[in-house]
Amino acid sequence: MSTPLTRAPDAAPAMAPASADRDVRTMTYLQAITDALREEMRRDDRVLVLGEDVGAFGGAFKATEGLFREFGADRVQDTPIAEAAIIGTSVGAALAGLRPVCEVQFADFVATGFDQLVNVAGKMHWRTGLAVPMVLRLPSGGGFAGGPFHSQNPEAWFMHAPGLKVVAPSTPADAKGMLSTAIRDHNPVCFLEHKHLYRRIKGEVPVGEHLEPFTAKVVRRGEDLTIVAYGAMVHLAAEAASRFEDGRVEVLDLRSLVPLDEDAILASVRRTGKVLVVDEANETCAAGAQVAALVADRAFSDLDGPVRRLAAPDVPIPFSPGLEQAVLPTTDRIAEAARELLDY
Amino acid sequence: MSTPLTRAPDAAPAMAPASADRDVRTMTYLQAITDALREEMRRDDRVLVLGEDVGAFGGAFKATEGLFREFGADRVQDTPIAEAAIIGTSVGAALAGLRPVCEVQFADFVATGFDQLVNVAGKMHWRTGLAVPMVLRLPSGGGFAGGPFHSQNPEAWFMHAPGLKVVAPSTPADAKGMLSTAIRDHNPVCFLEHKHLYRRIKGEVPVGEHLEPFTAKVVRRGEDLTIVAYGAMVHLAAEAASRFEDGRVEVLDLRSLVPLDEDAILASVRRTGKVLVVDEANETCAAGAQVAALVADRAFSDLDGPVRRLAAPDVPIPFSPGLEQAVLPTTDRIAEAARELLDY
Amino acid sequence: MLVEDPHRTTRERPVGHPTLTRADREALLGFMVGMRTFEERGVALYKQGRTPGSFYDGHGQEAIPVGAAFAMGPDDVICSPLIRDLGAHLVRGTDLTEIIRHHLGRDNRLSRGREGNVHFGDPAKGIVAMVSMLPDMFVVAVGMAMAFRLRGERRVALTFFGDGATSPGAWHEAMNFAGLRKEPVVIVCENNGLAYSTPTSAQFAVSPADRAAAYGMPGVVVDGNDVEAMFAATHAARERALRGDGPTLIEARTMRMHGHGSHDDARYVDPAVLDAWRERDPIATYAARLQGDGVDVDALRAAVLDRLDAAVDAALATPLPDPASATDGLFATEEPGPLGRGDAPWSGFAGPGDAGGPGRPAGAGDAGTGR
Amino acid sequence: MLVEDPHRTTRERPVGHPTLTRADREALLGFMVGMRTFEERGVALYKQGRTPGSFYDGHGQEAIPVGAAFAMGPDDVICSPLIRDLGAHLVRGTDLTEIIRHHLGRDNRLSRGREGNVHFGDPAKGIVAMVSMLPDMFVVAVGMAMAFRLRGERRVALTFFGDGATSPGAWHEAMNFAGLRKEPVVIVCENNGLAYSTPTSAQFAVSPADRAAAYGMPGVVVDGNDVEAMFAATHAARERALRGDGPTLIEARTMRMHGHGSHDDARYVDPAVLDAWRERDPIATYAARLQGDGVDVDALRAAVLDRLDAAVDAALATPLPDPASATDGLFATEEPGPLGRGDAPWSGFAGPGDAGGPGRPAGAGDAGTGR
Ligand SMILES: Cc1ncc(C[n+]2csc(CCOP(=O)(O)OP(=O)(O)O)c2C)c(N)n1
Ligand SMILES: Cc1ncc(C[n+]2csc(CCOP(=O)(O)OP(=O)(O)O)c2C)c(N)n1
Ligand SMILES: [Mg+2]
Ligand SMILES: [Mg+2]
Repeated sequence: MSTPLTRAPDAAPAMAPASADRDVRTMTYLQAITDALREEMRRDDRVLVLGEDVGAFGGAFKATEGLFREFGADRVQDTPIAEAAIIGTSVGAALAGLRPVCEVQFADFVATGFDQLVNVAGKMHWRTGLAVPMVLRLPSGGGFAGGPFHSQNPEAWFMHAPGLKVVAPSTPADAKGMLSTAIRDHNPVCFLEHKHLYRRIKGEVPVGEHLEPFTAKVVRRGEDLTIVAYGAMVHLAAEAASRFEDGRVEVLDLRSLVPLDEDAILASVRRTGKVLVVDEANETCAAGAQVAALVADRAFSDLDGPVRRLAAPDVPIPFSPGLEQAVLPTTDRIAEAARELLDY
Repeated sequence: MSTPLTRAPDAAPAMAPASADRDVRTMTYLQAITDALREEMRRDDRVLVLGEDVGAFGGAFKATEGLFREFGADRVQDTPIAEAAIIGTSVGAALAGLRPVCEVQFADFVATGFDQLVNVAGKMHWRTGLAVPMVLRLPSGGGFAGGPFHSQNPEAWFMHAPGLKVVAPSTPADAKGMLSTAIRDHNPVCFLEHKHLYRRIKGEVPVGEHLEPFTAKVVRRGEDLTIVAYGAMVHLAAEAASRFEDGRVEVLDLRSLVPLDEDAILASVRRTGKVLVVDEANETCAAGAQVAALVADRAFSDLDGPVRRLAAPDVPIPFSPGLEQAVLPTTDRIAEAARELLDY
Repeated sequence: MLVEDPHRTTRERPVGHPTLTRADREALLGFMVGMRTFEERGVALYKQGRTPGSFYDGHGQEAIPVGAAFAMGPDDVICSPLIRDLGAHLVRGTDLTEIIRHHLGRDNRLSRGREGNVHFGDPAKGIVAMVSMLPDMFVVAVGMAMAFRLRGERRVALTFFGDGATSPGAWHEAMNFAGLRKEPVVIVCENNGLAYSTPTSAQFAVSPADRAAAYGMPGVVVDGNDVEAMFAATHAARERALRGDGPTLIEARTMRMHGHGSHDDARYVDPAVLDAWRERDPIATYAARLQGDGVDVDALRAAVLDRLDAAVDAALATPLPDPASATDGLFATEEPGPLGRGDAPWSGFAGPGDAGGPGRPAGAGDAGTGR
Repeated sequence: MLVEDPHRTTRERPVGHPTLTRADREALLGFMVGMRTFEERGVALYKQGRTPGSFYDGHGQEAIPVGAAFAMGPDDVICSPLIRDLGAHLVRGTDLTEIIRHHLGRDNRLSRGREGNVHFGDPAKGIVAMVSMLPDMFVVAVGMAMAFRLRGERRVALTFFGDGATSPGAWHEAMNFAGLRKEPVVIVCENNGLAYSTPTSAQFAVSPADRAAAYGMPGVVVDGNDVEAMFAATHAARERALRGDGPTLIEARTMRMHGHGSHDDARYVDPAVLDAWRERDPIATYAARLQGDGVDVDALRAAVLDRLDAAVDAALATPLPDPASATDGLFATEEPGPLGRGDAPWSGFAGPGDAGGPGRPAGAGDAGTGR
């Protein structure tokens, strides 16, 4: 770290999606996140990480493990418990030429820094022309008895706040590639990393620099029905789809919510004629509502059935596992809704 | 005020909607709000008002004018500038048996108290069985060169936070009746009062006790198309509808967003077969997205055309009037979208 | 015993303890032993995989919630005990079996399985459940205290939070409202040196007690490992609040002896520091003292263990909540009733149904007037 | 001249003014006159219905933004001037016509008509535009200062807010981060006695300067109607920050002489209080003093008025922004460039293109190193 926090990288290369001949390593979703942070911090001295316990301790989930040792206390900063200050000082640091990546210990706590996010970070460029390149890492989602305050999926709040990009990868390779892309983006990016995927999901991840665009991706091809999902729900949707004959049910992983890959959604639905939109978040005004509304407007004439949604009902996420499973979408319920739509 | 803040009213009467033989007075939307506060404070000693400058000054918009004089400093409290404390102490006061009505000076500032609202107030009853009877008054909306921080319509954030009721009256009579209902509700109610209606809109308002239920209302009958709107947009929608032949375009005023009167929406759309959903709020994940998604699912087989939406695009609300009008839905744009749908 | 305070401050020290009877002292020890025993079992159940989610304990901090809650009257409210404060629940008399059912995610009256770990309260005992967001319930406590003041009731709200919880903006807003309006709120800051892995040196420049002056309220530093000192300081703060003189911030100095939660081995803590604090264990030191006074500590421990065993058995025999119940009751549909009265053993009030009775020590008349 | 401070506090008073030349003094007066003249015209344009939305002025508070901004070097940033701080924009050299265009909602470089009243900044001059939410930009300023510290730059961030803005939680979080990490931020609190209709007695129990100690930083009370005292205090705070000793909170005591905005007749203010403060008008008193030193104040006023008239004419001749432009540029698509250098007349730096040059007074070498 000879000239800390000052050297910018030479030039951004074109996006290089993972291809067969690239060096890959199998890692968890969580390791992929750490890998992206390490890669980007090595590449660009302006990148710094800050948040509660992210320093020597490595963060509540160990996502920043090893970074303190490699990059030191200036670039891997433990902060007091103060989400508004974490976000707000990151905005300031970004305005002053750094590229902060801040961690909210659990996405649920973002509500305490919400104002800095939506009113300061989100509106800055449109209002003043000043860019705010920063990433807000948000460990989100349920499925492990975290209860009402450690299971939330707040992405729709951000989607309804202009000026924030919002992404939610479902695989280790996407986690790495989209976090790297987020760090190089010139705007505030809300990066929703699903806690329940952290250690459960493993996959091949390109070694070294790896960038993924903020677009949707068909993860399973089908002709009769499209299931639209993102984050942890992609895995359930794929599992549910696999219960049907090959080639019937398509699964579209949105990956990015803002920008929303409207073309990919519409192309898929126009082809299949039916759509099921799955959210882990509470139903009302969720991301899925936006997707459903989009489809009902722009793909109406291609629809062969109602635009179905499956989401958590409008209650907090319960603690007791049986209750929690009663609330979160499950593979069974996705498959059942898919079956109904196919039969429509 | 012999026994201040202790006497509860005798019994809640059945809702008595305004009828022809009731005593009415013409007043502005703003006066109707003050009237409701006064009536409810007279009726129930447990009701108190708190917020910035709401005391002797009567509030930034004069909504609490006269209350300090009549009810004193304990029941009409000026607070420091601290939205989290305004909301959070209201939760506490509600738990302790009072019925706080708190004012956020502009709805835009609710982001600074967002956490207390969504995580403390909203989840309390479901988690603990403790009721939180409180009202959060939110002067919202644009149209008067308020710029990005004095024009927001944050209701979709609340809709996506389980446990909050969310209402948005469009007329003086509804403003009074729904605010009274909100104060008597046993839950946290976000009461969105549109600043641009405050002094522009006048109407007959029942004198004395007046309650309106949290349901939708058809404000204009039609057979060929339903325009769904709420708040200030109802007036533009009605104006746009009046440009078509009588009996063609129906206008449904949602009035309440949580609970959402799904039956009324579906009944209207099933009858007309076409729907245009109007929001003043930013488009993505807005209330209108929820309404559109609902229709696309549950009224699909009755639809004769795409589910159209008109909303503010996803940018902050600009200051300069020409820019602001370019962003907010206008009567012309509503009429144009209605025409297209009718012709579909 | 007050610990040394390195910072300059304006501060009232509690002057003279109110009279504690021998029965009170046994009760204090009993609640501390109860908390520790319960939590040790809780850790075991968690490690056995019987407790879903996570488990947090307050090992070494028992004197704080027990001493503070013990100074309350029945009509006072606690808003809210946090993850180190199980003892406050025990003092207030919340049913042990219900608490264990709650932890295990079984059907229970406190949370119906909707909440876990220490996220529970007992409205019947005047306790409001915490939320995770720190220190949101302090703000709510100030609002409850405001209601008491406005109605002219002789009641206070007691609130708890840690050293780390003084950093969020909500803390400042609550301190400002409380100090400015002289709300009858008793503020207990448990300074255990750590917020998860973060030491206080990375949390703030000035100790919480010293910051109280910035809000026009006294800040008191108390040895958080001395249950009688905690009792006395809280008692004095309560008296002050009831006199209308406003809040007091009590900074209880202690040490977090375990990890942040049972998942955390706390390797980041210097073992020598833990060893030094272990010498000052609040239960061991108090037990030794009471033993010297002739209290049969072993019998007390045995009784606690018996009650715990019975409660755990009953809890384990309880079914999980009905999955169909997960979505009901989002909104309240009925006029809410008042919070109930908590047990206040020191004041002689043993729980609802008990109207006081003989043996009420002097000062118990302060314990609240009800509504 | 320091005003009397009724509160006990640990505080450094600025010791000795840095040398101000006669040209500096003329400049200070000129900027204050400029601010007042501009705002008087602004009120008139608002009342004529030419200014959409609202209009706010800082009548009587001119010494604060002018004195503080004048002490900055070109590479320092201001984040952000608020509604009473037009003078800070003038000192930094933002183009007058652009400012008026902005106020009138005409097309302009600062806000493109997207923002109104004092919600503008000039990135080219090192000024970040405020947001309405108080005091959010203080938090942002602390982050900018952090970046300067981490990179080892000799730069500070200057921030402004009012007495009322010390109540939101964001203030506490910013104070804590700044004090704990010794960020090079200069904190100016404009205590004008009121937050809209709310007097400080209903806002806090302890004055802002006295609360600085709770964050481990000095709090200084300054006569906010004395432009040289403001300059000296800010200069000293900047020196302290550049030495690595961290932030200083400067509480500038003054009075809000007009309504909260031009829509507010401020009937709630005691006229006698206003009368007393009017005697201490920062411009009248300073003008009298400089006049005594031979400065031609009338000529200065006339020059200001000429420039203003020309700027208003140019602004009124500017078209409204193209409605089609309202939605562009939500997201940045290019690598952001650095903020530009602001004018720093006292240091001899007159604006971009000026590399210093002769006449730079002693101490100007501190004015920053650029990036
Ligand atoms: C607003 C908020 N941010 C982050 C967290 C995550 N969190 C839970 S406990 C904790 C540490 C709390 O430290 P302290 O207040 O000292 O209490 P202790 O655990 O030491 O008792 C943190 C950071 C939280 N609960 N609330
Ligand atoms: C978080 C927040 N809440 C409410 C407001 C509304 N508001 C605008 S200015 C103001 C008063 C500010 O008083 P003060 O900070 O003393 O500044 P002054 O107007 O006296 O310069 C208020 C309450 C706001 N801007 N931000
Ligand atoms: Mg702690
Ligand atoms: Mg002020």
